[in-house]
Amino acid sequence: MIQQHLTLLPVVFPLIMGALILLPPITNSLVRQRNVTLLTSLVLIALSIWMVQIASSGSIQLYYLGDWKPPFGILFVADRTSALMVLLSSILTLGALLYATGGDDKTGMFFYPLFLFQIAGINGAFLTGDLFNLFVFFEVLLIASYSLLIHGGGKQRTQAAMHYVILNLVGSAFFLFALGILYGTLGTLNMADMAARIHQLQPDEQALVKAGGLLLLVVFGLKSALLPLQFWLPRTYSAASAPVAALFAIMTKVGIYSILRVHTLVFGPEAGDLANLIQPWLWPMSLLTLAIGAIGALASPSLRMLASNLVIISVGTLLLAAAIATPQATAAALYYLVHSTLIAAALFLLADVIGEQRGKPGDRFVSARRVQQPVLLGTAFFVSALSLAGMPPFSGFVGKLMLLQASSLPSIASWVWPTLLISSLAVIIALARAGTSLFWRVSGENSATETPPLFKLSGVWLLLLCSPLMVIFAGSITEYTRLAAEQLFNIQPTIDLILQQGAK
Amino acid sequence: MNWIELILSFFVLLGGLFMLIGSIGLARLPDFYMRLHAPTKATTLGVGSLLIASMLFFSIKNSMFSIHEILITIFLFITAPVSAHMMAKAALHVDTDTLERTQGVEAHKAATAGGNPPAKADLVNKQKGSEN
Amino acid sequence: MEALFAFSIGLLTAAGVFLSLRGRSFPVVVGITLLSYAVNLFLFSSGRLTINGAAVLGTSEVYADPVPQALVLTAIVIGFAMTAFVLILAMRSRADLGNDHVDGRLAVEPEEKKK
Amino acid sequence: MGLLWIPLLPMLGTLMPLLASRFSRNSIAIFTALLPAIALILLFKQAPAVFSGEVLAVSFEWIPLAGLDVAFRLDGLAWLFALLILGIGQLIILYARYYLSEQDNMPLFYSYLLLFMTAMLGIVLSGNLIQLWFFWELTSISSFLLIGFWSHKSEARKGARMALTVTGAGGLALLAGLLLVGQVVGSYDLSTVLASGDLIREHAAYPVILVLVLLGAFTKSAQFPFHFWLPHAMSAPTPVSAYLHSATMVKAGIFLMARMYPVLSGTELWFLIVSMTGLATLLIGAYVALFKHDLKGLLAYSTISHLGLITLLLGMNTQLSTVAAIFHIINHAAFKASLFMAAGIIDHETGTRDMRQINGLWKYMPHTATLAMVAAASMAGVPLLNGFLSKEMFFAETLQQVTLGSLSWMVPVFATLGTVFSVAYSARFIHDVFFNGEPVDLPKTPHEPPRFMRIPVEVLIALCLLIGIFPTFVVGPLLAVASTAALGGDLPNYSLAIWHGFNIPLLMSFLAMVGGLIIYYNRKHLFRFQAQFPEADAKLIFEWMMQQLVKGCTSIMQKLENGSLQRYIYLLIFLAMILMAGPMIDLNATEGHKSQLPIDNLSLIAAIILAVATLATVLFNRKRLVSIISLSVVGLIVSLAFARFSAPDLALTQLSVEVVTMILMLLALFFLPQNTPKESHPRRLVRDLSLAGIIGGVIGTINYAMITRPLDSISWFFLENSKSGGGGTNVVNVILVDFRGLDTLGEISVLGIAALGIFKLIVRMRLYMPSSDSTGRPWAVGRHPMMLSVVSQSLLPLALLVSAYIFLRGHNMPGGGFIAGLITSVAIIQQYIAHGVDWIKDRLRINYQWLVASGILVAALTGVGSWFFNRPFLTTWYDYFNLPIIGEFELASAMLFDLGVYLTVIGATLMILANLGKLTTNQSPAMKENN
Amino acid sequence: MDAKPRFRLVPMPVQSALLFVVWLLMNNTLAVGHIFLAATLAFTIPLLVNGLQNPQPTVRKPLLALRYFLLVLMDIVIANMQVAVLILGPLKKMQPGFVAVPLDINQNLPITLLASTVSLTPGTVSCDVSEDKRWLYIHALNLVDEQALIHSIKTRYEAPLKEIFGC
Amino acid sequence: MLKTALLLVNVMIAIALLLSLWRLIQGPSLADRILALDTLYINSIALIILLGMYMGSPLYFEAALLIALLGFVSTAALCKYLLRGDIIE
Ligand code: NA
Ligand code: NA
Repeated sequence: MIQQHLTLLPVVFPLIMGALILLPPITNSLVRQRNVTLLTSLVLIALSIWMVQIASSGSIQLYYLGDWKPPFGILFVADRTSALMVLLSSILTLGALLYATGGDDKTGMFFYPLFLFQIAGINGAFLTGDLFNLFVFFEVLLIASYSLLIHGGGKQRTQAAMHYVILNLVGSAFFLFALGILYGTLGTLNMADMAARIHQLQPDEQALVKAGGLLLLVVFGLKSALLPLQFWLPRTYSAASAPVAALFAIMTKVGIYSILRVHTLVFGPEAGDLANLIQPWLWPMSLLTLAIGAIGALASPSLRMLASNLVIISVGTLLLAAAIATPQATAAALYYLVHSTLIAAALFLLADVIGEQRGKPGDRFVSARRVQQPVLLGTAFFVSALSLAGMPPFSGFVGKLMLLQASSLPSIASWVWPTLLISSLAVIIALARAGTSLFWRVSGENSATETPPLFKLSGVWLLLLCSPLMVIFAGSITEYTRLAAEQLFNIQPTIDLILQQGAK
Repeated sequence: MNWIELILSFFVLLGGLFMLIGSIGLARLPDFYMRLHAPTKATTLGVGSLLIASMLFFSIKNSMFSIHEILITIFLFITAPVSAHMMAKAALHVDTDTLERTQGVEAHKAATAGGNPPAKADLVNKQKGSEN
Repeated sequence: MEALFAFSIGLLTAAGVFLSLRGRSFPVVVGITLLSYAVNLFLFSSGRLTINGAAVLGTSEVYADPVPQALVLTAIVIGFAMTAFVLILAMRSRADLGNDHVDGRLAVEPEEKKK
Repeated sequence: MGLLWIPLLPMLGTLMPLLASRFSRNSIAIFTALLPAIALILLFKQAPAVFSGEVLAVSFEWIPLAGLDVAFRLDGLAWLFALLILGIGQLIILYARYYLSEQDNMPLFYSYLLLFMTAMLGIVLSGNLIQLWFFWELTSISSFLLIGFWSHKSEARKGARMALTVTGAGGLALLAGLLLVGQVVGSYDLSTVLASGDLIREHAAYPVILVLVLLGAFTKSAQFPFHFWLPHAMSAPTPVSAYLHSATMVKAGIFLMARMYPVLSGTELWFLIVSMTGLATLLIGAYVALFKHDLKGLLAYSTISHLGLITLLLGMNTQLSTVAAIFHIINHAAFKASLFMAAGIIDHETGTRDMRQINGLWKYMPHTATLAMVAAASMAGVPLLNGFLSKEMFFAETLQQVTLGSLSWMVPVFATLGTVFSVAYSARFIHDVFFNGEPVDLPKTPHEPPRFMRIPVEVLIALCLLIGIFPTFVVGPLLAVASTAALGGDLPNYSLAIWHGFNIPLLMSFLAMVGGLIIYYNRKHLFRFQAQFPEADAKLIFEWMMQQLVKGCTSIMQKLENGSLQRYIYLLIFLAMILMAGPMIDLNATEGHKSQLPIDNLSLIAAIILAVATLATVLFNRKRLVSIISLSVVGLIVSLAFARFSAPDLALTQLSVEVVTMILMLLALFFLPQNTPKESHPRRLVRDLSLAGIIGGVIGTINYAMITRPLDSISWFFLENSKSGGGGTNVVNVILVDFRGLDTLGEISVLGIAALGIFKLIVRMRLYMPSSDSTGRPWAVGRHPMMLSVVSQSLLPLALLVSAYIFLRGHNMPGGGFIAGLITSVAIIQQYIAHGVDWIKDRLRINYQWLVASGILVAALTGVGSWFFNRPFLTTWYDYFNLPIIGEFELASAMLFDLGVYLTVIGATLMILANLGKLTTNQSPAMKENN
Repeated sequence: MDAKPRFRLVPMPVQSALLFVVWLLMNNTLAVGHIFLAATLAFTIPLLVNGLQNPQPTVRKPLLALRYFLLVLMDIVIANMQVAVLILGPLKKMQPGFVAVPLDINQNLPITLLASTVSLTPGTVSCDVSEDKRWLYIHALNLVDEQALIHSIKTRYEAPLKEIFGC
Repeated sequence: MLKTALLLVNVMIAIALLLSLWRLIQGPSLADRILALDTLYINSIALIILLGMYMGSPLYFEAALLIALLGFVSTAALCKYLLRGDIIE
């Protein structure tokens, strides 16, 4: 029975567990909440590994909500890409949760249920094949993220939340405008059906659909922090409490995933007159995003801020791949996406530990007392820094390498390569500065306060461990992402599968 | 059939008329307390008439007794006075301007003072004064 | 009628956007509320305008498109939740930061006293 | 397989010192040396095959998609370098054992050192270009760690950062270059690439490839103008300098040029770039070295100069010059490593490296002095020492080249000039340190170092002598096989004899020797001359540049990211409008062909009211309460519009949401300023108004264009199947609870989560609670107007009845769980308004949190229920039943789902509103201590 | 008043009856199923909301109450006519004024009913009730004779109410 | 005839709505605006009933009922706001 509903479980299971945690007897004790949530997250990992395993055979799992066939009912689609994204979110969740057990869960209410709800929303966004349902899951993950952002309280969080929430409200408004336009012209909500119907439009209707598709770019661009919509990110991410910031590392990726999904399936290379609708825009914007991320990284006064700007750089990189819009680039992007999400999350967590151990200066790049666990934290920082800078031997270089290879056409390379490489250099400089300031520029010894509990750091290590593992198994992982990207671009079989099933 | 339509039309027009009069009063009367009278009264009858019309209309149309519109009337009759009361109270509190020739200054003052009982003497004087 | 409808949506959008560009939290929230009216009407009208055709079976011959209606219903509820959140957040922001600016200022209003 | 173990053993070796860290210092050193020693033995075991001209290779697939294999390849060139790396590595391990003090973290140092060794071996043994780059970057990283090993020193930190920045940048260029090579050749396999020289040289991308690869090589090998990082890397412990900055890492760039020699060299471009860079480096390094007072500084510039020399040789495009380059690589490694070690001993024993303090050490440490002097003599090119031989070959080659045409004479002249300075600084090293009177203010009294610390130096000096005297015997075969590999083919004829007779190179050597000594003798004038120029400290400049970079970036970010939400929203909308421009232009006719509805007067009036109320909301936006009232009018008209256009469910929903929103706004407004001060600049108003106007126009136009065109949608399916498939006649409701039930589940989750989030916001909120209204009037005294209380409580049962009515009919008629829930909530909120929190709290004991949770749970579990009938989530079930007396009625799982919606709505709404209300009371919500 | 009410199976019989009727009204039906449903709701809703009710005096004389109801209904119709004329007529003639009406009844429900009646009927709106519940402040649209107005309110409405609730 | 009456009333209510709106905009006091809003609610009830009759559809009754119920709540809340600022205390 479980396998039959496997596609659905990453969404409904955390939702139900989140609700259960709000009820007695679990809600009465934080320890119980912790245990139940950790257990949930372990189950989620198991489920998503299973999903990936099934997806890796190349079969696309369809799940008809309410037993209504597409294009009428809501449809969940688990192909290689979405299964991978779900696995990513599950691993990330476990890392962030382990860290949260170290005390961040106590600084405000409802931490665990909100966390699970957000996961439900994120997974829903990854799995759904219905555009309006995507909107709903966006809202689920957003409202949960608003609530998590303010977790722990404090001026900075409130102010950051104010910006983040209002911008996203405007973004949601655009999403609905876009949905209105698309339904009002295509007459359907299922994305595969949209892709099928897009060929039957009159010229003027095409113009309208174009408007809808471009509005969607704005919406997804806002979520993914595409320039000029990236301004909210550094403040927001660096204000959030560490496990929340770690979880947020995947939020931008939801936007990118949506671009990859929607703008490949509906407005992709096979959309006739509307083919590759967003690519002309994506080119300059992603390059500029990379540039602004690099500038921000160099300007960052603290590790959290730096990590936030690294997220922007990863966004720029990924959207660059989306702009190239070839299976090869997308394969690279998917690998890079997984890597950058996990490591950025680890860096947010690490920044928090480092900040705690350095006393008042926190994670700012100024002289402070020595951290208590210089070797442990230093190594962790080193691993994450090298990964994010795209330096061997950790995971970043594989993604960067593949992306460079994917963009090697002279016309593209002359733009992409310098931007990518120079931003890499900026990251190296920024991270070298960060590392030397945080670990080497010490004044005085650490007055021995209690060392963080084992569990807390295990979250960091879990995430960091993924980096070498992703290098060692890079062969099979990249093979998976290659096939995933091909599946993503080879839309006709998907459309046929979905709509034929519906016709039955 | 025609007389039914006549009755219907009558109630519809009556309702509309009172609705209009209420709003005219709202727009036209010179101070808040006077305006307060217009809609709260006229609308009860206005809506009432329309509801009667509606009841008749649907009862005949569907050849079935349809009187659930009465419910709206009940609600309105219960709530309209309280709304008026609350609005008056609020107006008194914020000391909304009254027409200059408004009588009963003492009562007004007393009410404005947060609904405290008026000084006995004042009212006694007042009553005397009015007797004169 | 369609032109009137579209005009109204345009006006609501413009008003909403204008208010959401103000510098204080409350007008911004009001602006977003206006914008969400526009959005809901827009989404609603994607099923076209129909008079006297509520999608309740057996009540008329031609039915309005029920799908956008269902979508708008969801959107209204979500919009309500979001408005509520941002409103209370504005309150919290005032409490935490001492003012209701949204442009990153941190000055405390002198005339307000804390309780 | 032995080949694979050569890099693998040092890699495993990185763990050894860490594992042995509990044992004595000797044990740690031995453990460290163990695995590299085995690797060295393995290397020698491969020697016969390599020397017979075989190319050994081993490879596995790793990341096929990126063309990255694990591929090792051992030919003569690689063998030579591996020998240097492993051999000198052993000596360095021994040396470091004595060099490092008790305070230093020796295991960590050794671990870093072996990591570096692994990386170097990886470079030289790579059989795949990407893998080569992989290890290339690894050397940058490990050298960063080694240079910064004494991290408490600011020098070390900055030096490490500088080295990383420069070599890191070069590494990135190299990557690009190698990728291009792979692109051109179609493979990253080294053997394949080496066989494709012509293909590459003739390709249009050749200049780009060349420049990129050379950027990598030059930065690594400290070639002008990237040489500045090397002297600052001298803040590393001396073993590091001896290893990285003489024998290995800086040679990686040279190795790369030698490795790629068969495919990149032979063009004029190669000659121009490589030899000219080499020449410049040679001269500058040699000149500057003379003026360095720091012992290691002198050696560092000398290294730069010699690297320049090798580069120059490689650039000359002749086979012989390449052989000379390889030869000098060997020789330089030997004498420079020993010199660094000697310098380290001196530093170690005297406590300083300043040659102005260090004098006359001959007296104190004659043994070391002898060794150092031999090495320095070799560096100067004194006959019978190895340095002399390769220098002679160098001079000979400079005379051969003609590419510069009529200016070709400059090469030998400048080469000689460089050597003059080389002799001068060597002389200075010898004279200034070991003679030149007595030491000045030394922190320690110097004496000979421990016995074993000298051994590495002795080994290397012995090598210098042996090569110098018996070149053919000692180094001949190795040079031959390495040169063959570097040239990628046949070896030219050359002689390794010490004596070639009187010829021009010998004359040049003689001139250099004499000139060098003359310059050293007259150094005072030269020093004075040099002192006129302000010393440009590369580190200061670099740091300044970095600071400017950071400052520049910071100011850019501050300008762009000014924390103003208005700007961000503006950008968001602006971007949307820019994107809309294209589609708007594409849209030929705004009006479509669908027949339109006529305008009736009521709709017109409603539209007018909507417009006026909207404008009022905007115009009165500074009087906030009025703004709220106008806003409710807008909401009311929107509801009426829904009713008018056949959407009764929407009308009901909008109405109920409207009221709750208004109450919420009032609750919030109490804690906010009542009015907005006027602060927008007129220009800003114009700007905002134009943007708002444009977006309004665009959205309106799109809407008009859309709704005046016919639509072919999927809605027929729902109308057809609502009754038969979903069991309800209200199609909208059936869509909500059945066809698209998941949306609804998501929607109530959003509501529930919002309630939780709002509760989080409310908890522990510090309040500004006004004691009077905005005009300064104190609040009314009576809290709960009596009439309101009485009427509200009588309305409650009625309101509940109405909500039950709305709930039950939802499936077939307008209504449903959501609206019913809101009505119930409003009725309860009305009780709060009328009676106050204290009154309610004793009478209504509902935990709103549980209500929210159970609502979501009921809805979700209803969905799960269908699993037991082997149906997907949220598959609904309904049936008609017949009971006596009561008659036929319908039961549907959708009602249970709707119940979940109902409960969530009540829970969420009350959790928000009631708790917000409680803020001002002594029931204010507090965070539960729940652990 | 704050004493916790003792549990009763049918705590609010009058409301229960009202709910029963209203349900059938709303559904426009007398079907058995609905009667059953109405009974269920009329039984459960009072149980649910009983806690949220302040005790109120009960109607002692139902017949009198009905009479009062009809009287008010008639007055409303008349009031509306009068007010309509006033509103449409010349404004200058109007003599608005505030009046304080001394109260004899002192319980919440009767006072509320009186105030509501006053508001619904000729040209008067009840504005406020004094804190000690001894005065009802009224605004009259056209105050010709204050004492007559007070008198008419007290006799026409207050007295019957006092009798109905027996206080 | 009924059609004519309905049309006529249509116009009347339209005017009523406009007049109420005018008062809402005009004020001058907050109480006036609240009163105008309350009147608009009542007018809307009439409008909806009229619409129901005009279309011959009973689907709009609940909307009218709801306005009656909710209009009261919002008026009461607004007045409470003027009186106490704090509407739930
Ligand atoms: Na000296
Ligand atoms: Na309150």
